Amino acid sequence: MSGLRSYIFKAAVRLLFFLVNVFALYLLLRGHNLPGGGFIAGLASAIALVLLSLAIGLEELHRVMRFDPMRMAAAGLAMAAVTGAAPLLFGRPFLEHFDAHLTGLPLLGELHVGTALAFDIGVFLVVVGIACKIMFALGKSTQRLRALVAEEERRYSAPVEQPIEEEPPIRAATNPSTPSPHVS
Amino acid sequence: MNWPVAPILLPLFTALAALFWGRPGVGRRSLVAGSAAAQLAVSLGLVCATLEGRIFVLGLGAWPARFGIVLVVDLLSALMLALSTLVALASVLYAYAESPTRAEHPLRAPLTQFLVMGINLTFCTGDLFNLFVAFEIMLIASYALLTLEADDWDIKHAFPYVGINLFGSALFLSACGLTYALFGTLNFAQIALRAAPCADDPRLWVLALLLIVVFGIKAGLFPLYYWLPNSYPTLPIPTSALFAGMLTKVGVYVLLRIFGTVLPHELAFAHTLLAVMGGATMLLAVMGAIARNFIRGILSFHILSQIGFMVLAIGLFTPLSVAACILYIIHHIVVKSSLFLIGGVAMRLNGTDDLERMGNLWKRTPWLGALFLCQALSLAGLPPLSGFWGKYLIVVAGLEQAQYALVAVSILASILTLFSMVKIWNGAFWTGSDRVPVRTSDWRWRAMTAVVAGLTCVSLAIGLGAEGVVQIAIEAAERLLDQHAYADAALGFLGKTAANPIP
Amino acid sequence: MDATELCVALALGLPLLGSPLIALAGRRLGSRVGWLALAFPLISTGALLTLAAGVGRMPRRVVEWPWIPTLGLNLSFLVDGLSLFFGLIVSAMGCLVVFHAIFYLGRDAKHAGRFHATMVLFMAAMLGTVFANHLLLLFVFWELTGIASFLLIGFLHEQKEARVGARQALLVTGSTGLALLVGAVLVQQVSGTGRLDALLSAQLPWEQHGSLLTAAMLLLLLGAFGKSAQLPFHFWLPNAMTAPTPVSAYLHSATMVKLGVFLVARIYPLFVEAEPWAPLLGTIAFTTMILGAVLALLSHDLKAILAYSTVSQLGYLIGYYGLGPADGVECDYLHILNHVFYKGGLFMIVGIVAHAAGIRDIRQLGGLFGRMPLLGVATLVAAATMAGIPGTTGFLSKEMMLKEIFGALRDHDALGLYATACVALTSVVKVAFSVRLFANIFLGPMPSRIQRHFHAPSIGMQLPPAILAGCALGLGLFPGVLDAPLRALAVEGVNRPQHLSLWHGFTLELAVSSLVVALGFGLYWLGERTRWRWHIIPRALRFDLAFEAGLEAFSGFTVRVTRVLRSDRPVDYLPILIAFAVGLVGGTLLWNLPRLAGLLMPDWTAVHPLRTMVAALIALALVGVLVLRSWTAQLLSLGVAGFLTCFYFVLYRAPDLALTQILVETVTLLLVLLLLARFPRSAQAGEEARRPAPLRRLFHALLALGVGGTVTALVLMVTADPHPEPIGRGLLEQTIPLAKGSNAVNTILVDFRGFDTLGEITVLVIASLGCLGLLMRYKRTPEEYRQGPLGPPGAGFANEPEE
Amino acid sequence: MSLETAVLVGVMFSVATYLVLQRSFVRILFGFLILTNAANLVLLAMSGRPDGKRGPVVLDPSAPMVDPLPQALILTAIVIGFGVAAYLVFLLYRLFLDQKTTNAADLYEEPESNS
Repeated sequence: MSGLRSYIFKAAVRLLFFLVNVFALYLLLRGHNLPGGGFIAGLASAIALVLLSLAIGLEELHRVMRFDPMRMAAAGLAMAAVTGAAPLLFGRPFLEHFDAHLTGLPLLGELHVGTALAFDIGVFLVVVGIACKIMFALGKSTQRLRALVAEEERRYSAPVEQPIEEEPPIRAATNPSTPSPHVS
Repeated sequence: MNWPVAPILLPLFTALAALFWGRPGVGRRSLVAGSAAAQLAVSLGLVCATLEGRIFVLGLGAWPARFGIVLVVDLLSALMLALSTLVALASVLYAYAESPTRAEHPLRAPLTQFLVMGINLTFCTGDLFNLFVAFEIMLIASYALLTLEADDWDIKHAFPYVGINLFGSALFLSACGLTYALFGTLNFAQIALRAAPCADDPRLWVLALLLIVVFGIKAGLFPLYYWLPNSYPTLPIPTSALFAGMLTKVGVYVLLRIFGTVLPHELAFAHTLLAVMGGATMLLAVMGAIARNFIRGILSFHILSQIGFMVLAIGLFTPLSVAACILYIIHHIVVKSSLFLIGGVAMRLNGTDDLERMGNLWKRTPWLGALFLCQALSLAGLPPLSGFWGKYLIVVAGLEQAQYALVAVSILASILTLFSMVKIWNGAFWTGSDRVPVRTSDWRWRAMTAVVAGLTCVSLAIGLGAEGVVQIAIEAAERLLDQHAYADAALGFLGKTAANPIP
Repeated sequence: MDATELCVALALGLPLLGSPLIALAGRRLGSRVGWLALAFPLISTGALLTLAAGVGRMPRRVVEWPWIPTLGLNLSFLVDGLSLFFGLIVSAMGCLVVFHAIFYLGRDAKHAGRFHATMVLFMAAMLGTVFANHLLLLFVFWELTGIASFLLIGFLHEQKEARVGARQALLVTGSTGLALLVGAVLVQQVSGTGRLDALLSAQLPWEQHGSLLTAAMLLLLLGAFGKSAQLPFHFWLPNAMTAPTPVSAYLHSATMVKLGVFLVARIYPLFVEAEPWAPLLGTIAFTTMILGAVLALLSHDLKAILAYSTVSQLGYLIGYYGLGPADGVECDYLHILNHVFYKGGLFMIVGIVAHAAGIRDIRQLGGLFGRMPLLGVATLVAAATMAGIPGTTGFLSKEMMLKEIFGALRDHDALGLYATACVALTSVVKVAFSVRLFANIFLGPMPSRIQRHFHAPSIGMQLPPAILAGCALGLGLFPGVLDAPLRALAVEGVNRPQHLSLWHGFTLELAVSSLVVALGFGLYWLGERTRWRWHIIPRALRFDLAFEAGLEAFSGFTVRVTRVLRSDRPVDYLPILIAFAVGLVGGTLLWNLPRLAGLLMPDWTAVHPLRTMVAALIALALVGVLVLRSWTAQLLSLGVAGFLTCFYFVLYRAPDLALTQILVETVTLLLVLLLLARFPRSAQAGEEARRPAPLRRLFHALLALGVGGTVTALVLMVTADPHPEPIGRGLLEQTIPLAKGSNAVNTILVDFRGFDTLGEITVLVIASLGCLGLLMRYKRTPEEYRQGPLGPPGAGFANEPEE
Repeated sequence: MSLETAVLVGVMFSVATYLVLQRSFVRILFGFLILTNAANLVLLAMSGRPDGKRGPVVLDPSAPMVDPLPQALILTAIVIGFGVAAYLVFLLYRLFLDQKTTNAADLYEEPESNS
């Protein structure tokens, strides 16, 4: 009974996830001419992911996603920066954009494809990546799960560090106002 | 043509590469160090080129100033770039000497490079809102570094730092808005042209004061400096050297730029305010330094005290005093960073930087002592070390302006600086105690000392070869104050619109 | 490079370069490094003698190399009689002292390299000071001597007294040196040059800048007083005696402390006719003179006696210039030379005695003549010279001194009288402690403690003081020898050489002199009779204790100031900042209200009803955040305000903003919700109970209202009359033709101002990295807290003095 | 001039300032969130009164439109504000875990009595 309901719920969320992402893509592509753009699309997409995580749980989502959203964000930043730096190769100023006008496309009608779009996609990736990363990290950590998986811990922390979800050190736990032991 | 963007892009790409690389290793270390060296090389190249009178202007996206953002690198900017990249290189190398690869925090390298990117962008940008963005890059990177390797004891001192700077950012953003409404533009050069006729408009005065508050927070002026002295000592030593050397000087640089290039020169009351705040800062902060009894605490307060000197020099606002300020900045960045690094070596040797429990260093490590003595006396402004020339010019400018009280305050602050430096020297280097260990067994402290020695050589060169540096500073000051040349250069970039000029 | 340049370069440059070389060689050579060090003063002496031989009655010569021409400062050296005289003293004494120090330090000396390197550095700095031809260059070398002296005083730095003494010397001479700097800058500004040759050959503009010049003179003299240990700075000199005795002999009697005298002589022609010159120098110097002599008599430590007598003699030398006439003083060289002979010698002797006997307290010494006859004779001569017994240079000096003073008695009425009294009294006291110095060390029975400890000093150690004593005696007997060189070295306007002879006939001076000697012996006899019981320096005269107490008190004061400024109370930082910002910006607004009133008048016709309503609702929701008690309710209220803000953006025709705001608001609220869910409910209840005191809340409310009011005024002020040509209009026009997009906001974001966007996404990436960094804690064990590799985190926070 | 926006900005700044001066983490956090929005509204006020104008999407070049630049700046500022807010949330979370408190007064030994 409950299994069926949760199955329906999950299916509905998946459908919603798909729809929101399509909408986000649409927002991203039309951004140059109508309200929208990489940032808005990225946030919409991130919210869709959050919805999905609510439905299937953070652990499960991590299994499904299989990649580190932080890397996606870094890739997005790299994409934006490389898009900007590409004109340097031709001796043009940093961030100069070039474009082409495409007409007669299905669904979208006419489309303006330019390096500005690549830049905007970079923005999109950064926003999706970091919004997901911080939401998931905080969500896991506040639920007393390990915020970072082992591989991420290797990448984002020093070997001598420990996750904060554990009990804090003795000194802080007792009373923050006690002087540190090295003085007494 | 694209050179001004190189000191910003190089750190950005280095940070990204380091992020993708993941774990620290020898390869990643060499990459970051190589990039830091390349940044320094590019900046030195910019200094050489700007010395010949060139001003680099780059409209990003090929847009001229009235549409987009321009980066403008004049002599002062190039100097600041060279200094920031120099200190960043020293900090990187020192960090490598200090800790083995496996103990390095993987995020330190990318965050440091992001910080350098923000700092460099601040020096290059010719646009007020872009300056805000640069500040935010710098600030958020500094927050992240402040809490990166913090333990439960350190972490709480990050909180006031973050809080005060958040408030400052909100004020800065509001100030950007006000500027846009008043002048209809955000470009420095255009603001300069449009603001020139309104020197006696009270709205401009209020804006100038608001900007003093905003940048006074960053620079660390008297009632606004509280975020600094307790937060810097919680940083790891190489990072603290970078912070100590660069972050507050960014504020001073922006004050110089805003009052020298952007706002009209007739704002006498704002200059007086700056001078008075500078005087108060140098005296009260040096008293704070005397009240501290651990090296990093003393040095942190000294940053502020020296900021007082620089801002006093801006406040006097003559070409000579502005040159003195620039000279002082050049000296201070190098000396203060190396003092933090020397403090770090001393801490490593003694196992603490609490002066009550240090000692024996002069006997055991005379080289370190000689380096400290050099830099400490330079900081106190004893001749012929680098700190003296800036101070001398400030005294000359102050006496020329008949600001006897401020000159007296600066002399007093110098004496007190000397006093607190002697305090460190007596406590850490001269005190002889059997109970204080000096751990000279590993090689790391030698490597660390070698990095410091490099910086000390630079500072000695500044002091003994003052002729060249003084000339550069005077030149930089003249160009900074030449608003028309700046505006002509910045607005002369036409980019995409060159072919079909738009009325 | 001609001969003069070569000589100056050899004399000054070689030791400067040689100093680090000695330090480096010290590790290899050990104690033998002293012989290497000796080469430098020898070369300097040779070079200077060569110069002096050629000087004749030649006017001053300037030798110059460029250094910082932009500041008008070159390595410019003035070679004249005065600089040569002082330079020769410095370099010749340098030879003797370094020679002495080689034996004094002994074979197994540690850190001999450092010692000799600093000595040679000091000598170079001294030579630089006396030859400097620019006030600023003089200051540079002047402070360098201070640094070298700091290091030398603190050579035995493991003793606390050495550290304290070194700090005192550095602080006193360093800070008075800064006064000298300001004085130099003033002179430079008033007269347009800081070059001494130019200054000396022109007139200072007293008419236009009288007060500035007087101030400059006072500041310069302040520097001289500090260096030469004049009242009230006299206290640092005795405490500097913790240095090894060669250092004391060189720095603190023969050379460095004479820099003040040198400076006074240097600027004598410039300022002698100034109104306060004579009274100022006369009063302070002669008071120092008598005070120093009395303190010397009251001291028991051998070096303290000598130190105070040095203070006294320096007082005399400076006061002498104070009373001089406009065309120069007589015999100043003689006095200086005389002092170098006996005081330098006596310091070395004292060092040898302390070395040999292991005691420096004069009350416990005695009977050493039999063991050290050569030294005894040298001491006898030196003490006789100090006392002014005929046959020594001391006698000549005293005769001349008295003659001059009687002259002064005629010229300056009250001051002359005071000076005469001081000189007479001082001479009596000086005889007394000179006798005591010789008699109580060398005569009488030898205490058993010394007999046990005694070990004979090497002959090399005794040679330099013997040479100095020999000079004092020889030149005292045949003073005519001095005539020619002193005449050759005389500088016009500073000193007028006098023919010197042993016998002047029965004059008033001779009578007074005899009386002085008799009274001095009487005073000594009195002291012996009372066993020197009354010889304690009164607390009121212990300026050094007062100085240390003052430093201590000042440190305490700084702690209090720092606390009063709330530097260590993070919760107060923001209120202070906001109060300052509001006071500054809001205050200026109020101040200029009359001029701004027109701009601030609200335009009621422009109020839009729908916007006003939404604004009111937002304000209401925000007030809800303020007054609601539960976190959830506050969060809801905040959310409502946020979403209403989106609507407000819509009303402002900003669709992109509204979309962004609604999404950002959602994500932010989710984050906050996650955080709040983790905070314990108990904390929420607890917070209500511990709200700040009502007064503080009122203060915060006032600050808040101030910020709000100021911002409102600012916005009204600038929007009332915005700039007619904002660049936004151009962007709107060009978004389609140039950026090929109709959404101007988006074209600005990705194209026109794409760099801002690049920066903004960089901020996002950095922020999330910062967040990740916060999720891992650097954890130290308690053991590491105690002695971690990098020391305790936040060390010093817990070390506040109150605990 | 837009009076209602100016007053609203003032109210937002006041409320935000009062909140950030409090000791409770939650209130401080809310204060900074409001502060960011308030600064954005200052920028918005600079685009002038929108009455009778259209949004900055150029469909009909002859129609009067609002100034797009402040809006673009606000967008940038919102994003930056979001990043900083996220960092602040994490910082408060970490402070709470380390110091076991949600009150800034507990972080620093504060002799409340003599203030």
